[in-house]
Amino acid sequence: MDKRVAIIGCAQSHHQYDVQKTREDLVFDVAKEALANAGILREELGTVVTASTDFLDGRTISNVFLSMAVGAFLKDESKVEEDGATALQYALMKLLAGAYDVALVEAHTVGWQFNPHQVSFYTIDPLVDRQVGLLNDISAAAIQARIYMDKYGVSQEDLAAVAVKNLSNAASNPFASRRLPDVSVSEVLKSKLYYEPLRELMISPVTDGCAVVILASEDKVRKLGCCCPVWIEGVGNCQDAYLRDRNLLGMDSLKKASASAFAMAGIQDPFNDLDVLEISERYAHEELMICEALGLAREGRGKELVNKGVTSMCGELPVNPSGGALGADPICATGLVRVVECVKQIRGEADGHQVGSVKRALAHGQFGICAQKNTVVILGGE
Amino acid sequence: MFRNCAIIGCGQTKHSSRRRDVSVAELVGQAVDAALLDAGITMKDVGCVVSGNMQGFGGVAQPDLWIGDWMGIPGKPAIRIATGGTTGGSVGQGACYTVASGMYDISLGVAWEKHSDSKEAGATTGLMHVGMGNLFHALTYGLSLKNLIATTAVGAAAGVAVYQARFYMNRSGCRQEHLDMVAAKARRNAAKNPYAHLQWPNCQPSDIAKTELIAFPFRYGHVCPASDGASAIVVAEEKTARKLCKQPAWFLGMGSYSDEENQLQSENYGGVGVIDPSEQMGCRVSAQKAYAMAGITDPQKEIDLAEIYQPFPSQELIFSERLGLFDDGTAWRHMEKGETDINGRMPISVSGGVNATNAIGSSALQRILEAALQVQGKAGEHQVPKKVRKAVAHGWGGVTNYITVTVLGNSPR
Amino acid sequence: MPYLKDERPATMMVEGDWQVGAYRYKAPRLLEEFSAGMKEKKIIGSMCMGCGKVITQPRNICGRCHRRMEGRRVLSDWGTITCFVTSPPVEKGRYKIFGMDPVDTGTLKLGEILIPVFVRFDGSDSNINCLLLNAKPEEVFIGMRVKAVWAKELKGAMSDLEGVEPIREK
Amino acid sequence: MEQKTGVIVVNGLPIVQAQFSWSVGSQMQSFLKALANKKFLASKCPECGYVYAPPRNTCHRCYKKMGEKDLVELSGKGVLLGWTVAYVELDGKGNFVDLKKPKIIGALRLDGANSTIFMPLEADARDLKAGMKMALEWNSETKGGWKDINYFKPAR
Repeated sequence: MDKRVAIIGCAQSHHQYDVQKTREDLVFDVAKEALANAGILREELGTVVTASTDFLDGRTISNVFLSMAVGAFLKDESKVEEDGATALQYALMKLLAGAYDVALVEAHTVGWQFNPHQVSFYTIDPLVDRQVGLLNDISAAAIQARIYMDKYGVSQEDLAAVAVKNLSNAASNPFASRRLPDVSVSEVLKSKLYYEPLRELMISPVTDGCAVVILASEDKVRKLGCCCPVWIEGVGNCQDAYLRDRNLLGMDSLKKASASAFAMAGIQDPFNDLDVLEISERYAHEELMICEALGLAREGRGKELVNKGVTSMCGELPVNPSGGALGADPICATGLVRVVECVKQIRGEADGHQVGSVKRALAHGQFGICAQKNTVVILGGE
Repeated sequence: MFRNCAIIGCGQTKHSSRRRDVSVAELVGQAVDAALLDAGITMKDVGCVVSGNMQGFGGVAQPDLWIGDWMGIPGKPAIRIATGGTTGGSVGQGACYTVASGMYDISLGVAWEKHSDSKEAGATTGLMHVGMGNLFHALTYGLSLKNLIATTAVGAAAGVAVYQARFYMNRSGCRQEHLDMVAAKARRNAAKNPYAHLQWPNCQPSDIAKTELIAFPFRYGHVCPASDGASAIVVAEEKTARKLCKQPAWFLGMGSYSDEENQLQSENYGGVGVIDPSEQMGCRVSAQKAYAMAGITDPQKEIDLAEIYQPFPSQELIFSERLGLFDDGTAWRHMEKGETDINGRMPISVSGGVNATNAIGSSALQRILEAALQVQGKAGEHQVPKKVRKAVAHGWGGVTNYITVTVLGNSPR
Repeated sequence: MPYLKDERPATMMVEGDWQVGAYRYKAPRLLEEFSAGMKEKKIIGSMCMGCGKVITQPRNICGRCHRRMEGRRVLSDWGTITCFVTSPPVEKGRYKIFGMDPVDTGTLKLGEILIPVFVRFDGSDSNINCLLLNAKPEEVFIGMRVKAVWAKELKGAMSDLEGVEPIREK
Repeated sequence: MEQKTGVIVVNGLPIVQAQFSWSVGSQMQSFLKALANKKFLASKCPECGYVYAPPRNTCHRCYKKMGEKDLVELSGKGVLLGWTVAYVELDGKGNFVDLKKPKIIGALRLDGANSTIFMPLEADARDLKAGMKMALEWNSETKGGWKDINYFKPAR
């Protein structure tokens, strides 16, 4: 990248199910907080990119009544129906193109309104799988988990260990929704069985939440005199084929997305070059698969990262110190929440779940059944 | 902007009210194929795909996840953009931004709508769903049924546009007969565009005037259809564009500003601070931004052609003023003189526009596409006789508060 | 021009639905305030303490100032017509809502002409959409002064404001 | 004037629902009609040889078009890739309902095809193994639609 873009402010809501706020207030409060965090006024904004979907929000053109709340009155505004991390990429492209110099990225989902798993049923092929009527994101993920476990000899306990790590991490993150400090493997394995082998605590909780990130181009960062900008060093995005024609065993699209992000950021050895990872693992087994796809472990050996404590809060390479998506999963916002958490880690502001000094962090967002679409963002400090 | 980029290929499908011969995925595939063929590239050359439609109309959430295979997405970066009526405009601009940012060299922008997938005429539930939450809310507080009909049903398909037209007519002096003229022009132009939906060769204003009145000033002859169709564009950066295409249509400027809700309602049935929905401040600001980017100081002289998003004839008049093509309140006088005809001084919507073909998600992309065809001189029968140096494409949507303005030209900035 | 003449005969269809009615929403208590005000024949608007705009029905956020609209104002029930539309005489089957015909339910009378108007009540910066009552279509004009018509029995609901009627000199 | 805080919950009207009827296109139509004759069709990409079951008109790998001539018939036997036992199911209105009798959903690769299909299985979950041979069980009456396929069961 010839030009550089930094994150100058961010904020997130306290994610929880059935939050006692309207959708408008939820977004307004977080947007206001992010602007304050960046130390700028709404008037400085050039462009606004929001992320939400019509089916999740229960409104056609879901952003239309939120333009005022997010601060887009007479501003360039558009909505991507994607994960927040992809929205961040779109805003980044607008800044790199030189059309604007400050961008606000907002992502939200109110899971309380309508079961997002039902919405995932509406995303599948209406001519085939919707007619058969069996698939939704959990059942598809369960089949994927089964294939993965069979191939590499991963046990239920290994999946439970991932849930234990993330849920107990979430306990020290005040923004997370499912916070279980002393949860044990046996408790996870005793929780309600949805689609075998996935149990309630291995599935991300349905959450209402919102996240906002403010980006600025390098010149503007200097002009505004921002004290602690976090630079976007690389992004990558890739979408896979539809479920029926995909290799369910590996995350091919994530491999491609991370390869382009690593190339952009000049990362050769992700294990040593990165200090912390925040990934969107909707299901426990996905964390293992994502870690493998990112090149942190060889294929099928992801469980060792967890079992040996490498990715624990005080391990060599912490993954999801905030609890990840298992801690709170406001669908569209999840990827952007990961970005916010990375920014907090780099700034050293992650109260309670700071992992020491962080120079470079990776945030990952996913969308679609079995992580069909993946976005990887590499962030770095000054 | 950082680097120049241009449209090097355009593809669209035949639009009609029921494309039952294909599934929505195949429909999209047809437009994509046509665009690739036009650009003379294969799917392997495409770096990034930007797509969009209105998902509530087709009943499939996030259709790009499924239809992606027909757009050549697997293994590529993809972004889905959806902003209501402006979806197509945002997709076109998004495709441009992906290339202009320097991240990708060739991008594909795809937008579509297949209204006939919905069992209701014009996908009513999907459309009403914009304010469904508000409606449920107001009904619990005793919104009377009579008032509900007054606010929603009298306008029927016309919705707020009928009020908007009334405001415009009141402040400009435009009369109902002028709306007939605009609608007749759109049908006539559409007859020359093989892809258009409502084609009516030699349609005269008197023909439109014979159709039944919906609510004054709108007649059935004024209203846009609900079409099935898809369109796609290929955007490339400067070097590639010059290599692949004799006359690319260069992106000169873009703006997409959002105004306060114009339709009397904000979230949860609140009011809005816009008295006159024909004011369209967002369009003024978008045009300003786009013209500034394109280095246009006097749009009245420098713009050669406009493609305006006009589901209703009044909107062609309103937005041509807001785009700075005519002075305030005078658009209908210029139209009356035939200046906006296909061989006029300022041809507007020579493809027939949205008034003749409305596949909502794709409509605004079609405006960009048609403007590009005119700039490239490839429009065929509806090519304007004069040379098109700079053309402006407009998109309109949301609750009449979202605007996209794109300026295309025959030479880069 | 590929795919122009490539239309083939219609193919069969498969069906599905989307349970739009199963969604639920959260709303602020503004409309509750508004309809409660109706019981006392008060039209309530919210005021932005930043720019002073008064908007009715009350809304939560002023986009211009990006702040909450914390003020409340009671508006006059006199106002001005800013826009109107006249419908053709009501026919059966013309205005169907959720599959119900308002003529059958007695909400509308056959042959009735509806005149929905935008009214800007004095003291507000926004329009309210309601029906113009007790007036002939040919006498309506933009800028006409009107006053609210209240229901005989006030229930504290939005239907208490039945519409507006022209102010006539006695 | 007293300002009220907090939020109220607005429920939708259950009678309101959107209904859709999707055109299937010619390839899919051939497939559905062939089900009536207990035939399972697929389409083979003339370029790369990838076989899609059910058939479709565009290859996702090489973007070649497929037509009537590229349709091939499959045996209805296949290999089990993975499965899950469903203890709950969605009721269409967003609620998970506990199933009295758990269902098995299988991911299968039909012999001769490259794509995966997701179908109901009838078997004892304890007997299932990845790589197992499975066979299609037709409904007693086939009318040319998705309902013609009853389930898959372990092949003998």
